[in-house]
Amino acid sequence: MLLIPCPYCGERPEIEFSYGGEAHVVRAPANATDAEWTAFLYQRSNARGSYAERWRHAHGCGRFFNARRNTVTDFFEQTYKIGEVPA
Amino acid sequence: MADIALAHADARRTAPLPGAVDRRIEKSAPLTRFVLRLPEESLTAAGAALGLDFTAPINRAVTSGDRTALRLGPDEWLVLAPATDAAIPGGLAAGLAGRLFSLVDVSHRQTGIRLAGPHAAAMINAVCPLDLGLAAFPVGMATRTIFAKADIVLWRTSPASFHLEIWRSFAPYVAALLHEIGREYPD
Amino acid sequence: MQKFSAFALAKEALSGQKGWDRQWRDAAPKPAYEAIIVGGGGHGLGTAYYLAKKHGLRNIAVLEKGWIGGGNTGRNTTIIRSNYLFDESAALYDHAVKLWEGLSADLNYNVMFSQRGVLMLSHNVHDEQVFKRHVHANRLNGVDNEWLSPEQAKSFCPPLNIGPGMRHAVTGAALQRRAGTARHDAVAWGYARAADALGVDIIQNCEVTGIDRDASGRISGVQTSRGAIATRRLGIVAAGNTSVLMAMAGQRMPLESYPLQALVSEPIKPIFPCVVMSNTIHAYISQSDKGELVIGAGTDAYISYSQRGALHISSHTLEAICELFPMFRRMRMLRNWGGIVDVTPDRSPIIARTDVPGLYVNCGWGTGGFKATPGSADLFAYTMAKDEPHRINAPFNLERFGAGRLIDEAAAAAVAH
Amino acid sequence: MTQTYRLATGGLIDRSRTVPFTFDGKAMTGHAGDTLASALLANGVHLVGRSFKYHRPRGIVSAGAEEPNALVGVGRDEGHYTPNLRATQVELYHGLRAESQNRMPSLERDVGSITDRLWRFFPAGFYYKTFMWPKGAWTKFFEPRIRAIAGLGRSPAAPDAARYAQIYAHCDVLVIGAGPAGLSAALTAAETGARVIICDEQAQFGGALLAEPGKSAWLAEQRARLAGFANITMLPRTIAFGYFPHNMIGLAQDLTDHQGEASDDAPRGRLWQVRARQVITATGAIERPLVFPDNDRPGIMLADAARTYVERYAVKPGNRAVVFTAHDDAYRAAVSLHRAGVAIAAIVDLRESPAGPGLDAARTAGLPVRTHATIIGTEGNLRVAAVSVATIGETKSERIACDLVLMSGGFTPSVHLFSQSRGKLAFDPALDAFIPGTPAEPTIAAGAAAGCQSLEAAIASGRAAGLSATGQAVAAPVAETGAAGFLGEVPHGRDPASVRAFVDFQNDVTAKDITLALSEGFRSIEHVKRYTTTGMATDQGKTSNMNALGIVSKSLGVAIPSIGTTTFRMPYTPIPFGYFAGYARGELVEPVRETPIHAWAAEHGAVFEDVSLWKRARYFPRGAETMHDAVARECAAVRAGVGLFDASTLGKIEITGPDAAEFLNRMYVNAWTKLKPGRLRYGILLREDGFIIDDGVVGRIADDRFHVTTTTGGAARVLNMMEDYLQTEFTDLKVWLTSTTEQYAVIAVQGPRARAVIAPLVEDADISAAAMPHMSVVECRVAGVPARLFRVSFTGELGFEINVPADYGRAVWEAVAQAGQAHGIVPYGTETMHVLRAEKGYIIVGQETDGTATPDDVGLTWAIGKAKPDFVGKRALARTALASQTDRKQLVGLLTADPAEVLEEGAHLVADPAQAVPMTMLGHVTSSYWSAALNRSIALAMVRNGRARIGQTLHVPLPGRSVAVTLTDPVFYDPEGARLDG
Repeated sequence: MLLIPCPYCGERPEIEFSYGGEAHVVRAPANATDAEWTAFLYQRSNARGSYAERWRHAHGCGRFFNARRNTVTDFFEQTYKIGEVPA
Repeated sequence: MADIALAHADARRTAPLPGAVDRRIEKSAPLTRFVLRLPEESLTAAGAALGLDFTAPINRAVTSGDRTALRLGPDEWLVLAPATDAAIPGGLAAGLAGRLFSLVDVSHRQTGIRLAGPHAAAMINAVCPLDLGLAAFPVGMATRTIFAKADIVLWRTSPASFHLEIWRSFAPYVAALLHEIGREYPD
Repeated sequence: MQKFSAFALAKEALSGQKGWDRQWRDAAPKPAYEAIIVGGGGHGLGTAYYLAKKHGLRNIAVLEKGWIGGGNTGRNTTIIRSNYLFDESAALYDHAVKLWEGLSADLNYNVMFSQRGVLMLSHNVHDEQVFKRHVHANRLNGVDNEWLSPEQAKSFCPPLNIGPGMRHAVTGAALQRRAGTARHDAVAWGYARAADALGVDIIQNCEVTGIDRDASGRISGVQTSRGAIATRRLGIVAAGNTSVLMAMAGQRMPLESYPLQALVSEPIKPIFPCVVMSNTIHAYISQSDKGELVIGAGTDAYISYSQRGALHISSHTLEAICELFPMFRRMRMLRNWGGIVDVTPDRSPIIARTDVPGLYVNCGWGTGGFKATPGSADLFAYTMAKDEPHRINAPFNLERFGAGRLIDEAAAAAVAH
Repeated sequence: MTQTYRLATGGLIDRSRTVPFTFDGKAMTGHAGDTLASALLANGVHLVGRSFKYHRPRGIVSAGAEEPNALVGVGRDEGHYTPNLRATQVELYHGLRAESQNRMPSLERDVGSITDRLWRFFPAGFYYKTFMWPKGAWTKFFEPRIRAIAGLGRSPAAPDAARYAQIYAHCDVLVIGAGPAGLSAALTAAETGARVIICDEQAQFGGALLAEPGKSAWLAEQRARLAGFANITMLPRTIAFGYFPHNMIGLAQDLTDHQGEASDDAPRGRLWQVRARQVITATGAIERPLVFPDNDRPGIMLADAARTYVERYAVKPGNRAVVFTAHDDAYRAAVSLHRAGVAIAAIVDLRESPAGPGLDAARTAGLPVRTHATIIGTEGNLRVAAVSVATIGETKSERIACDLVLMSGGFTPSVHLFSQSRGKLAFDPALDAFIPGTPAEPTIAAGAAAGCQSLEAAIASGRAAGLSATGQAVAAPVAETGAAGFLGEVPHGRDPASVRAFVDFQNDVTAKDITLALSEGFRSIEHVKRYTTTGMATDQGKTSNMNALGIVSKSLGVAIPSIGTTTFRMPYTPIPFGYFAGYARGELVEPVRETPIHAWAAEHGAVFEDVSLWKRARYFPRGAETMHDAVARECAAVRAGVGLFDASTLGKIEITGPDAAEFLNRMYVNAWTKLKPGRLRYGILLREDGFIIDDGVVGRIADDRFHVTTTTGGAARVLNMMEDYLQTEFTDLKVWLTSTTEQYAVIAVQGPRARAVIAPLVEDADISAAAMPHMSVVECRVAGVPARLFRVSFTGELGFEINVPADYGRAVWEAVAQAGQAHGIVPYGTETMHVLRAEKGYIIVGQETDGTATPDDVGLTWAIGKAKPDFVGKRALARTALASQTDRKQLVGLLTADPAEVLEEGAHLVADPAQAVPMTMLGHVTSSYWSAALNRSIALAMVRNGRARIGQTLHVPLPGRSVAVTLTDPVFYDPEGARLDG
């Protein structure tokens, strides 16, 4: 069970959180091409190493936030609020 | 006829939890409950309207008289008051006229459970992953968290007592599980 | 290839077991190959075998960054079945089951395919509706699958608890009798040995670090930890690491890689005659030939290449196992391990050509790739050899997502109301 | 039997307490403080089990968790039976019953040992090379026979009677192992006031010191100091079995197993999940066996284990011993046994010129030492009887009679947990061992686990670990180099093909098996392990892995660090499933969610069904009614009069804020801006890929307040999806979401008499048809309770849904039921609800749709707000490929040729039922019922291009027959909707 630093509540156990997939995937606009739309919907970098992802402290403060985590070691590099620019 | 129905209903509101015979586990009296959402600019006015300090940090309880507000999120409070307190919606509406806020009555959504005794923290920690040491979880701390497979609000009211707020259909499960856990802990 | 048989064993018993050949050569990379397969699991080794055997390619290499069979091939719970709902899936997995049935003889390697039957438990009305839909579709597709009452299920699997007091009662089960298990390591080794005998180079400890393309954009070779190797036909069969490899060719994939864990108990005398699965409460269990209870758990919530799963995930599965089989509550967990599964948006695999000429990909098997191993390998070999998909794997292309033609078995079972 | 081999004095056993037990039915006694192994040895029993493959007789090898051989089944009855327990770890208790395993009919005479006589036919991996012919024979013939021989113990035959506890804990420092290093570490850390947890697998703290009578005073002092710290939690009988990310450690604490007949009221054990700021692994080291021909006979044991039996348990493990060693520590054992009265026939040392205090002491005691010598074979069937000793390199050997052989190949630090934590191991050539290197987590190794072999060094390293774990300076690193020992097969000069020198005792893997695997091309250590099964037994290679590595290293000529180790995996020792399942059993597995009206329904005979976590009333049978009869009656009652339905499980979300309507515009396919307060609309929610995920009725309570309903199973998913868009995508909107699912009980009153029933109960609202049309909502009082009253219908009849605060739900329900008596009101369940809505062609998300259906597929295009610039899923629906598909499955109705035939849900449709398998399927039946209103069967189906096929006949092939069906419009009943107004 990971220990996840919620930007609002501090370090909390993983089972309080739900996972939100890759972060900073920009929703394609309504006039996007089919290819752009498909890329937005389905394609993910799925990086091995540092990965930007979204979590929600669902059983805590309820907030979505972003994180950078190393997907090989599972250690968090940083977490930051939605709208904030990562350090 | 309507009044008869209401009288029956009020009797049920104060009925004990099913299956809970452990005196450490007690259903709280009926409460008025609101989910209150306040943007930053409404904090002071809301505080003045309800007599509660909404600038206190996240995951803390603030109490004034019979009213308590648990800050569960950066802009979210669970306001608890006696069932007889009918002044909250009106008070807020008056005090926050023209300002943004959201108030939703959840009085019946939840069941309150009080757990008290020297082993209260250990009993909760049986299935709740938070650090409930007094340093990490002091008196007055309140947060949503996980209790086995239920989402609960956990509020420490004294070193050896907690108030739990649970969605009503999960409350029998939480009570039964607390009872099962408590079997090995002396009163 | 040296023939394995009871006679050969007897002969070696009398001569001190000194006459056994190496099962495959420890090949060093050559400068160039007609085709290169990246990934030395069952799917990759099988692809090389069928490319050589059925399509006449002779100059093939399988590149494996570690040791063959060390990825999901050697980490799964070896369930084999084909009672899938959709025509496309049923055709794919039943193609595999038919190959499984002859695989030991084909490879001259006992892969221990054991058609013990797979029971899939139903726990509510919605499960029953979904499973009966499967049974009907399977019958019309020629795939065996039958509906059992709880009592019939218990008679097929005596340890099963169908009594009162369960949180999730057993309301029935779907049974595929031709389904079962196989010995995972033997699949990798059997394919390796048979492919090696056909001249395939199996190159271990050879990690691909780059993919080369010529001016036209076509695949021209790979960079590896053991040097550059040229090829114009490259098949990626690397399960959890597919996204990483495809990124080397500039391809973003509709994949996410999750930890999946499994565990075994200490070995006991035969007690469990089949495979039992419950998708609703996340339990997958069988007993190995060695006697261990083999139990599959769920995936973790987050992407990870760490090859380990969280304790609460396996605990959740053991809760379900202990409810379904209360006498196993005192059985002890002996070993727990994790793999990396690559999951597509519709949880169905991709066996396809890509936009890059000469680049082919076989991935997205999620938690259920082992069962498809021979079928997947056969169809991927066909696709690489002909530069076009076989009829069976044609629907499992990369374009289906954009086209909205998902093959979404999981969504078909989605719970609502 | 009497305790013939019990020493008169010494040890930590309590001679005043005699403990009776049985082994294979034979009555014996031991003393409090014994393990089953020490008690058996006290009774002269060495033969305790049979090995996995060859069924070889086996004895006790060790005195701890590493035991490969002495596996027994223990339990007073089937409800308390556990197979495969290590006798070395089972604390003796009054009345303990143990049985040996893997033998038939008895331990002494086992028919399975035929495999031992035929061992030449069963080399490593033999099963891969045969049993392939004829086809099918594997499953039917060979496999059942192999399975019967394999396995060790037997499964318990009855459900477990025990209860299990769990706990989450946090600490500053977790010390794993309470030997000299662990004790020092814990005390040092505790002095700073840090929260310390110290655990040890044994009943008593002390570790190796428990077998050191000379150190008992020091140990007692340390234990007393521990007890003085309130900030130390002491956990004896607690195994640290797993190291999880972010310094979470899994501990398994035995609470009552050692008490024997303890009440099942007390938990059997507790799973601890400890989050520690710092972990100190003081887990000790494990002695290695030596690999020599026939090294597996009962009576051949580890030297330090023999010494432990003498010093801690006061048991003489034999009368005449030969000691075989490559490490100085075995000399200590020899001296100890010698003092206890065991004749030391010889000390055979592999080393050419050993030296050390142990050797000096042995020589002083006059024990015969042969250096540069080896054991080339042993004799004895059920117990070792003699060994043959030869000088290395020479063939001439000397036969030495004995009933006990001690062996020591040196020590392997227990790096399991450190390695599980993903720390990097470093190979120490001076120790011939892997020791902890670079850590990945905040973890420190101390004592023998870090390679310290002397007591002084262990204590010092424990103290240093305690300092550093609490952020204090460590004066000087602990420097000590122990001795290596021996790895691999010892030199014996015999034909390797004709001898068996066991590496993995339990799995019967010999040195020869490993070299066979190498010669067959299995070069990776993982391949060697899997092909030979070395290290895969229940001891997970604790005594065998390093020797296997040594053999591979020598055979391939590759240094051990270049080969690496196999992966260490949790658990360190086997842990019962029950620990992980914990409190979750029966009803506590998952919450059972019940509505405020549940008890009423139960009292009125409802049959319930599970829908997600909820219990929902499915139907209300009267007397002996079947479900079919009850549902037909309930349906008829609703159509003709009025019915009462509990819809409380529907998800509800209160959406508030000035931008609430705009938020709904962006989330749902429908247009919301023009919906007036007091009106309802049916909403459809898509995923971003354009497929339906949920639906429900949405009411506008005020300009800035909506009451949204969702499906029962979708409530949490929809709220999370909305929060996601609100917080991360539509951050410009001033909107708040609150779940109100459980705030309201929802009482549906449906049928032509619905208004007549509720009218007398309603205050503060005009519910006449004119004032309150279909699809409207009003806030009022019902039965005196504040309510949101919806006029809405999922039945096609005039209908209301009364939303009241949940605590009043049952009272209002009863008031409605009472008011409805005069109108013949009938409670109905989900099954009737399904039939009624199917008669109207209303879909159920998850039944008609399956996650791949668009609104158009189910005939709901009309609901889409065409003018909206965007909504979730809009762009996906416009995808060229999706829009151009002409063979999508569409919702249609089905009527069977025989009106009495009710199709099975899930049945498939084809054009030609006579076609060959695999058939071309055109669709499937999603819902199928007997319609009382139409007096015939009806069904809904999703059929390829179905709307264009309406009027056509298709076929539903069933086993042995086929049913012809006509495709129709999906609305079977009252297509004009006239009945909605009652």
